[in-house]
Amino acid sequence: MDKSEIKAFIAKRCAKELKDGDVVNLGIGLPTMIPTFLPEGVDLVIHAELGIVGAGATPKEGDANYDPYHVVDAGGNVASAAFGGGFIDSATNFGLIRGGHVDACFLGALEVDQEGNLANWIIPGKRMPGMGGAMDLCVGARNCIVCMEHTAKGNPKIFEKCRLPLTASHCVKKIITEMCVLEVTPDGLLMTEINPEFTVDDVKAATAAPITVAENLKDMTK
Amino acid sequence: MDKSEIKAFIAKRCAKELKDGDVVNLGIGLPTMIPTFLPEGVDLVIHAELGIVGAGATPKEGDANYDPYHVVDAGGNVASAAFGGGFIDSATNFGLIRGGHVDACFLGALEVDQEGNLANWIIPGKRMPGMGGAMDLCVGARNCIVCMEHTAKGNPKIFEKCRLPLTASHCVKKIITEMCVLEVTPDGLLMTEINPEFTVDDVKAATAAPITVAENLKDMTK
Amino acid sequence: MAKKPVLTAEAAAKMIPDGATILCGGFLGCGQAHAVVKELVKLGTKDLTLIANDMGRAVGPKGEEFFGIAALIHNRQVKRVIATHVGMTPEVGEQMNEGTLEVNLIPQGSMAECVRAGGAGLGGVLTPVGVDTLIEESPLCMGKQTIDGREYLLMKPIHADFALLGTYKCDEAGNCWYKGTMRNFNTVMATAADTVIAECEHLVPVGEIEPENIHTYGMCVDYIVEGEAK
Amino acid sequence: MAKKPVLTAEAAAKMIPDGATILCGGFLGCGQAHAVVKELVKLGTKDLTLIANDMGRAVGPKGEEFFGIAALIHNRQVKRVIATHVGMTPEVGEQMNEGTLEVNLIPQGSMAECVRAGGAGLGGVLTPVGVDTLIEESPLCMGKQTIDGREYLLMKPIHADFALLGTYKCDEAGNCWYKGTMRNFNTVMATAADTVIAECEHLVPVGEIEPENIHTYGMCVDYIVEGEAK
Repeated sequence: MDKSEIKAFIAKRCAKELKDGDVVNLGIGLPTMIPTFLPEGVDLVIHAELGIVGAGATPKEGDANYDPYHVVDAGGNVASAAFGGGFIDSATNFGLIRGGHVDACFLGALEVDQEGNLANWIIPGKRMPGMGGAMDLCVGARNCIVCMEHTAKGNPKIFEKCRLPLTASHCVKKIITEMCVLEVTPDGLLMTEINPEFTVDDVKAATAAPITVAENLKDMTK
Repeated sequence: MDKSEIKAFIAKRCAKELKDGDVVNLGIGLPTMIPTFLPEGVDLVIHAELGIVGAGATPKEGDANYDPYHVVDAGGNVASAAFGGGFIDSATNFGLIRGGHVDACFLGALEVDQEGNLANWIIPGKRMPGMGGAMDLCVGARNCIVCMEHTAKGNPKIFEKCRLPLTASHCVKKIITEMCVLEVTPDGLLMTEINPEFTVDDVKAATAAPITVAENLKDMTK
Repeated sequence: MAKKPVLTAEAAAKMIPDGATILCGGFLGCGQAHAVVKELVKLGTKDLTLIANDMGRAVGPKGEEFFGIAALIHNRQVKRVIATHVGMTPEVGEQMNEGTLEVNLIPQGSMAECVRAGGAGLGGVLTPVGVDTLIEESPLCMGKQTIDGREYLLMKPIHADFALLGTYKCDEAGNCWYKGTMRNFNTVMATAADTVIAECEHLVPVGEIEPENIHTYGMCVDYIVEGEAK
Repeated sequence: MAKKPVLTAEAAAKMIPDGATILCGGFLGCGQAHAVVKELVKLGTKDLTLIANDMGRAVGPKGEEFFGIAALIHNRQVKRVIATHVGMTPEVGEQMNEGTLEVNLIPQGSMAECVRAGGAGLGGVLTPVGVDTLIEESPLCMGKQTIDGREYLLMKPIHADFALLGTYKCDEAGNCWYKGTMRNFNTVMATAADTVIAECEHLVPVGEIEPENIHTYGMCVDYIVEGEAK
């Protein structure tokens, strides 16, 4: 698969996790592409940390609702509330997140492991931007799904045990990459779907944790 | 003093505790008479448990804002928001109470003692209506002031130690009755003002706790 | 955003089984889901646990008999009550004394905070309110802790099977707005139940409630019922 | 209700002494008290502790230099920061590495909840967020507790000397209303400081904000400043 297609491929598979009416939080980057791939009739409530319950399309300069000083997202970009969406304060908003009112959050990882532990906010001595709302989302969302390229410059990102400081422990339910779909189970990683461009051995070679292959392994492109 | 005048006398003295802009909660009965005695220019923010920050006058049937199904007070009576007042939810409202944003609460007592303990919500085996917001108010308000008749049917209500189950411990700062004003100090009750209709001995005889008389004992009617 | 299903009060009440635990918004019946409650009375759903500031009023604002959930008490459909004040429904005390109704009283602020905690994924509430009182022995109190030299009670989060909201306006996406003092416990209760039913006096199109002025967010609401304030 | 005093941004900034701890509403500068912050920069008030979601933006929405409290960081007026994310103000990391700035990062929801607890008289916040992470070692964490079989961190309430709110409309009684995403941390911060200064873009007569639609209640506000959103 062409490098440029990988992100869209992963986002497309992520979209299958969602059903009409789901409340979702989409991390920066790849996850923001997911709504593009939703089938007709699947309408999400996009939840934004900065205080939008039901975020809408990104307004363009000149649009009536383009307001970079009053309506922005957690990246500082101009945002909007969708039809039926609302604005909310941070305490109430994160109460909803922690309280399990967000059906799913999709986010990337620096490292993820077979216990569902996730590290994606700090590289000691290097990057320390802060966790923002990531820890709350990983712990609070009913479904925490990691979506990322399977490896980083050829090195594994999926481990037996994360080495970097965690964002949250035992939170990830599913890992979706360009190679496969892995479910985190009490017995470790279970591969339920695979991209037919790869073999099971390809996946195993790119993963630094044992993988059990589901009896009924499916084609993730279908 | 005529029995019928006692409540107004106490309420009038209570009014002297307040200054312009104070946020106050007034218990049922006697405390609700306090605003009547405020001097010109002293404007309070009346805080109501049911969800009014800045309650206004009680509307009469026929008034535009008479709305017994949508705007009521904690007694179930028709209420209103004052000019500049607002409506609030219970969690935020009691956050403000517990957080020390209410300057004073005035309430009656079944019993109060020299440590500032207050009992006013239950008589075991007899009355158990519930504490409503009283416990929160006693603990949270910056100044918890008991205003009541000094005795009940001739029996003391002010003790060394409350016998009834407490509403809150160490909360009462001042006791205002028709006989005197008592401050709760670390050394017990200090009488700072007296009603000249009574002698110090009258007060002591009506009180089941030791009273220290302030060197500079004042006339509470002045 | 998707529209929320609109049910009749009867259909909504039928979803609630015997033995259910229900968060009932409202304060002396103001901001209560009166239409759904009336249907529950008709259905005779029993062994309910009601969590509410109070149990409504034995006599309503205009002389009505059994205003709000007071009717459920009168009809003996309730086995347990968690409330802050039951002085305006004497039958609660009577049934308690008979031993047919369990009554747990907690402070108003603690109830609001415990329900909020139940909806917000917190482990408990550390409040100074109730220290040195009978609340220390409440089944809702998990113990006492000293923090920075001050004592606090650790109160249990409250979560229920159902929440019945009494709202003024509700739009088709489930966003709610409360008039006057209707809001009270409704906003926190909307977050702390498996199934949330918002009864409204006025079902309005999306957009009529400004996005900044939503009190209960549609994402918390499962079903809408067109009802009444009384 | 009494009117609240209206100050110039300069007069408000002058009330804040060196060494003050300030809750700064705003999220990447949206909903921040920009006029008061600019005056603080001019005054050079130093050794500040800033508590805010982030430290503003090195570059503003329209290319402005040092948007919001980023200017205070750049001007080296800050000795300690409590924030959730500082990725858009690289100088924070630089000054931290130099050892001239103490930085305490906590999760966004925990910050909101700790500030709320500070304003609401709670002894702490029991949150599952941060368990098994570096947050366990944060000076804002007071330990770990197991409740009903689940682990929670006990986080400290946050209270400050000043809160600077960035509001859209403020009426003369101090009631505030926030447009769009301006609300963020402002509503809880308004409850958790000794002195609360509400900067607004529009000072309006009482009544213009409906009593049901007030976001920050006037009783929490001490001073009003007419300001700007940028």
